[in-house]
Amino acid sequence: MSWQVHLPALVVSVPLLGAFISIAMVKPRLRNLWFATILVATTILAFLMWRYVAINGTLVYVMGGERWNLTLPSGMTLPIRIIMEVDAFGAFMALAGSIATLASGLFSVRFLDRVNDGNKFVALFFLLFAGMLGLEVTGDFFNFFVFLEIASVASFGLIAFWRDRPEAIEASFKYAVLSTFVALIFLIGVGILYGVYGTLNMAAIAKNMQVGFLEKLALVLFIVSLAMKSGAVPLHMWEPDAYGQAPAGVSCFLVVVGQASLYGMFRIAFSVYGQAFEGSVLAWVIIVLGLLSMFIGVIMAVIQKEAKRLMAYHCISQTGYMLMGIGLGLLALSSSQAMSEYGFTAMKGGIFHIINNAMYKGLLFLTAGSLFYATGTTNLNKLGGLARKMPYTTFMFAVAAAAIAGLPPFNGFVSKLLIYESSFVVHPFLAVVAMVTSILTLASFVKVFQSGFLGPSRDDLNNVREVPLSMVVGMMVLCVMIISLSMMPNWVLANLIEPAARDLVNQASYIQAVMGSGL
Amino acid sequence: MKGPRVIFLIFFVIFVGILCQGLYNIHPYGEPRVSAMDDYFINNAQSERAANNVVTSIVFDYRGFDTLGEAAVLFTAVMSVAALFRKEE
Amino acid sequence: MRPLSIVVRTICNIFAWFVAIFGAYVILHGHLTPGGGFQGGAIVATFIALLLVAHGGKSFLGWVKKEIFSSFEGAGLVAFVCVGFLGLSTTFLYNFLALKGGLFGSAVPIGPNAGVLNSSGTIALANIAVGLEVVGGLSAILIFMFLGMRYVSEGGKEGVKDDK
Amino acid sequence: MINNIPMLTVGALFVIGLYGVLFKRNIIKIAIAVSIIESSTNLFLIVLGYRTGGSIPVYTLAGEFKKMVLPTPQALTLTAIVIGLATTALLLTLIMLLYKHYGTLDVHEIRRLRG
Amino acid sequence: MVLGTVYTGFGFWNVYAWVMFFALGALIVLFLRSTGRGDYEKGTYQDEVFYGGNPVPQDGEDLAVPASSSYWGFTKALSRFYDVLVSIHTGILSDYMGILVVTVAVISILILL
Repeated sequence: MSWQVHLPALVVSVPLLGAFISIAMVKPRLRNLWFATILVATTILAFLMWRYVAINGTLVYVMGGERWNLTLPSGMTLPIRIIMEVDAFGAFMALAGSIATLASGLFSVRFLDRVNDGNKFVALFFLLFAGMLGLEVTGDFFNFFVFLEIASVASFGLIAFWRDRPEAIEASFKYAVLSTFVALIFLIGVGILYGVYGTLNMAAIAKNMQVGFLEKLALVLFIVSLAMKSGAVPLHMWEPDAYGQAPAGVSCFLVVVGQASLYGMFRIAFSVYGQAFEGSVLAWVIIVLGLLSMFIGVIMAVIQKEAKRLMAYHCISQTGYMLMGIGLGLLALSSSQAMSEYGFTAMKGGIFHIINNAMYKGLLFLTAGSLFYATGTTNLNKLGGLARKMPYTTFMFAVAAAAIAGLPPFNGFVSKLLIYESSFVVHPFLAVVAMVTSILTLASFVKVFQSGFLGPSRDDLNNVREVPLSMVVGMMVLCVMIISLSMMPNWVLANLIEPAARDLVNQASYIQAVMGSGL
Repeated sequence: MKGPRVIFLIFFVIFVGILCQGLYNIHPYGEPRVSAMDDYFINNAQSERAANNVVTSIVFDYRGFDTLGEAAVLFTAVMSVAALFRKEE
Repeated sequence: MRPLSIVVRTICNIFAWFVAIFGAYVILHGHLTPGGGFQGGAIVATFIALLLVAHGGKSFLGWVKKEIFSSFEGAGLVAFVCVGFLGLSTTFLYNFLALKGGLFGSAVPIGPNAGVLNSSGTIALANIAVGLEVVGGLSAILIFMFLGMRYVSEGGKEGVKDDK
Repeated sequence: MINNIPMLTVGALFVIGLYGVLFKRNIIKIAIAVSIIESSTNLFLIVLGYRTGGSIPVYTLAGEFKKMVLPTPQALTLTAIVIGLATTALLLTLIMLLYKHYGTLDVHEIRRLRG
Repeated sequence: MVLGTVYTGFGFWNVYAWVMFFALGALIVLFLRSTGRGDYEKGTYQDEVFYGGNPVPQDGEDLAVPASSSYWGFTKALSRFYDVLVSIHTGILSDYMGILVVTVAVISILILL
């Protein structure tokens, strides 16, 4: 037994420990060092976990059990302890999320010097990190709820971090009420499943699942609450407010936290309900949510004039691509012919889009943050001619904008291509909406580029200089990731995306990992 | 602003009706359907973990990780309140 | 917050300590009786709240620094996580003390019994750690909200300062 | 029907809370309504685990008992209560700051972010 | 060229083909640039801005098109659609909660029936 079996526990508890200790850091230099250390350590742990899962298959870990893989105690048919279950999809999400977090953390180091209480920012940042990773490794419904709450509460604090700005408090308050309510209906869903099956483990519930009225009701509550947390369209109103008002590093981070909720939704739809759920209503609900998110998100983004608010609307529309891609996979789940025809391709596209979005959307938020750092505003009407003064930021922005718009050499194009071609098989309308969305995305980023970076230089921005080195390094991490994802798409598809898609589809192996190895 | 309120009220009634139907369907009050996991706790908490209080043995041992998370939520709330009421810069 | 009248303060000085002691009892007997770290911690935090209300914030903060509560909280949580890490030779949060003899290691009679204080392993340790954390955390929330009241009432105008 | 009164209480609390969140204008009342929904959820979990005639799941000086109520929902409820406490504290803090900045508690006037 | 090729199930796509395409474009641009006039000098009348014959404003703010004017025609043409869409984002928390409840109800009707 190598120490690596403990990785699912370590990957959550190390950032938690970092958060608890960080309030004792008195000196700013020490605190920054601690911040960077824990971030890098957790990223390495996430990478090791991904590698372990890639080599050894699905990893289960029994919290506090006699053995790490003793999921069923003798004589029991139900697991009794909390079980962490990491398959390739979860490990992939954790890896993508922690890379984006590393970048936003490096970006935020200099930001900490400007505030009075950097320790609290660091603690909240780590807690949000732990919450996000916990969502992605857990295999237990109630534990999922707990991590959802950690992530939510930490993000309320971080969104409102600039408490002297009324808008930040307002955004945080709206998000807080909505997300508390949504977490409560999630808990009601968990309670319903507990009342019916007497257990809280996802795999055990999946094994005994017989879909009736109660299960469907619980499914509705889960889907709606997680769709709201990830910002799908009829429930997206909080997202532009929150992402637009949070500090820039946090906005970059909130993107991956939203994707963690999306992960939970797919996990419940595929691994818990899966083939037990007859008919294609669920898949169509997810696809329609995706379509609405794509189109309305981007169409609202075109008319925004605040850079971060515009990017937040784009975040909604990118969420739509993932919802549609994976919803198409769910549509094809019951027939293997449809799966090989379009379903698997669509899922590959959707999952590839998750990592792409984490990288380029994070980078865009970081460039918006450095615009704010340098000029003090993100209102596009007040910016202009910054390309000469901030060459690195301009370059990064151009790369990220090209990638998000799906211009050919970049990675955004690959995932969008996979989604276009597979959705065209199901119905041409889906592909048309996806393409129109892509075009409007390009249009709105051309607008940002034109009014923010191009044009003659303004008198009131004469003193603007390039942002400090650590911020550039933070952006550079994501930029390098984007370029390498673009330059070797087939390696990425074969090693990162395909195992994740295969494990997500394969409900039997998910159940087997927990329920099969009992004595 | 009269219109949206009425729509919300209608759908509010629908949602609550569905939810109450679900609550009614779960099981009769006082007779849980399945209790294998809970019976395991009740029978084995004393012999496995030497804990007289079964609830505490669940909170801190069998589902200890939840409790860690919950303590972290409280910590998060304290940190958020402290960050929002921090000293003036 | 102004201090309350002398009657309230005197009564509070005498009886608040019983609250604290009862809270400590609930924390320490968490593995035997109903209650535990959270409940006991909340009771002890009531003690702090009583003192804060009766004597007013200014004199209370003259006696105790608010950093003490933060450090209580941090210490409790670090202790809890360390209990988890110490079990790591088996699994995270493994109960490595129960039924081993030694600290909190005695067995208990099966069935209803009078209770053995020295039992249940890390459950008792975690109870104490969480108790510390909750005392610190709830008191810190109270104190920060008290301090925040001043911040809220003195401003009142919007958008005071735009801290970049 | 009479046996299901705890379930009905859950439903009634949920309705009251959700009505408050949707149709009340004072943000403190909205926070209270969120707390009421929280209570209904906690009560729901407790109700799930009740067994008729069961005693509390604590062996210390338990005396004679036939069966115990299910302990897991109680543990879950403990966790959910603390989480609810944390979110309520944070909501109240945000309300204090909102009052400082906007000078009002009416939810219809706190709408600077729109469009 | 196996490296960089992605098979989508319907066709394939290669990233290096695109990179080479862009490199070719860059070469052409460089070639065109090299054929430019040799008597160009910086700092003379040659790089002055031509502003329709009018005097050029000193501050760049007067020259730039503000971001809220971009795509004016587009938003104008779709203004009825946009009015509806913007009016949904009222900024009032109660409305957001109401939309959430409506969504739950609609999805539960769809899935439960």
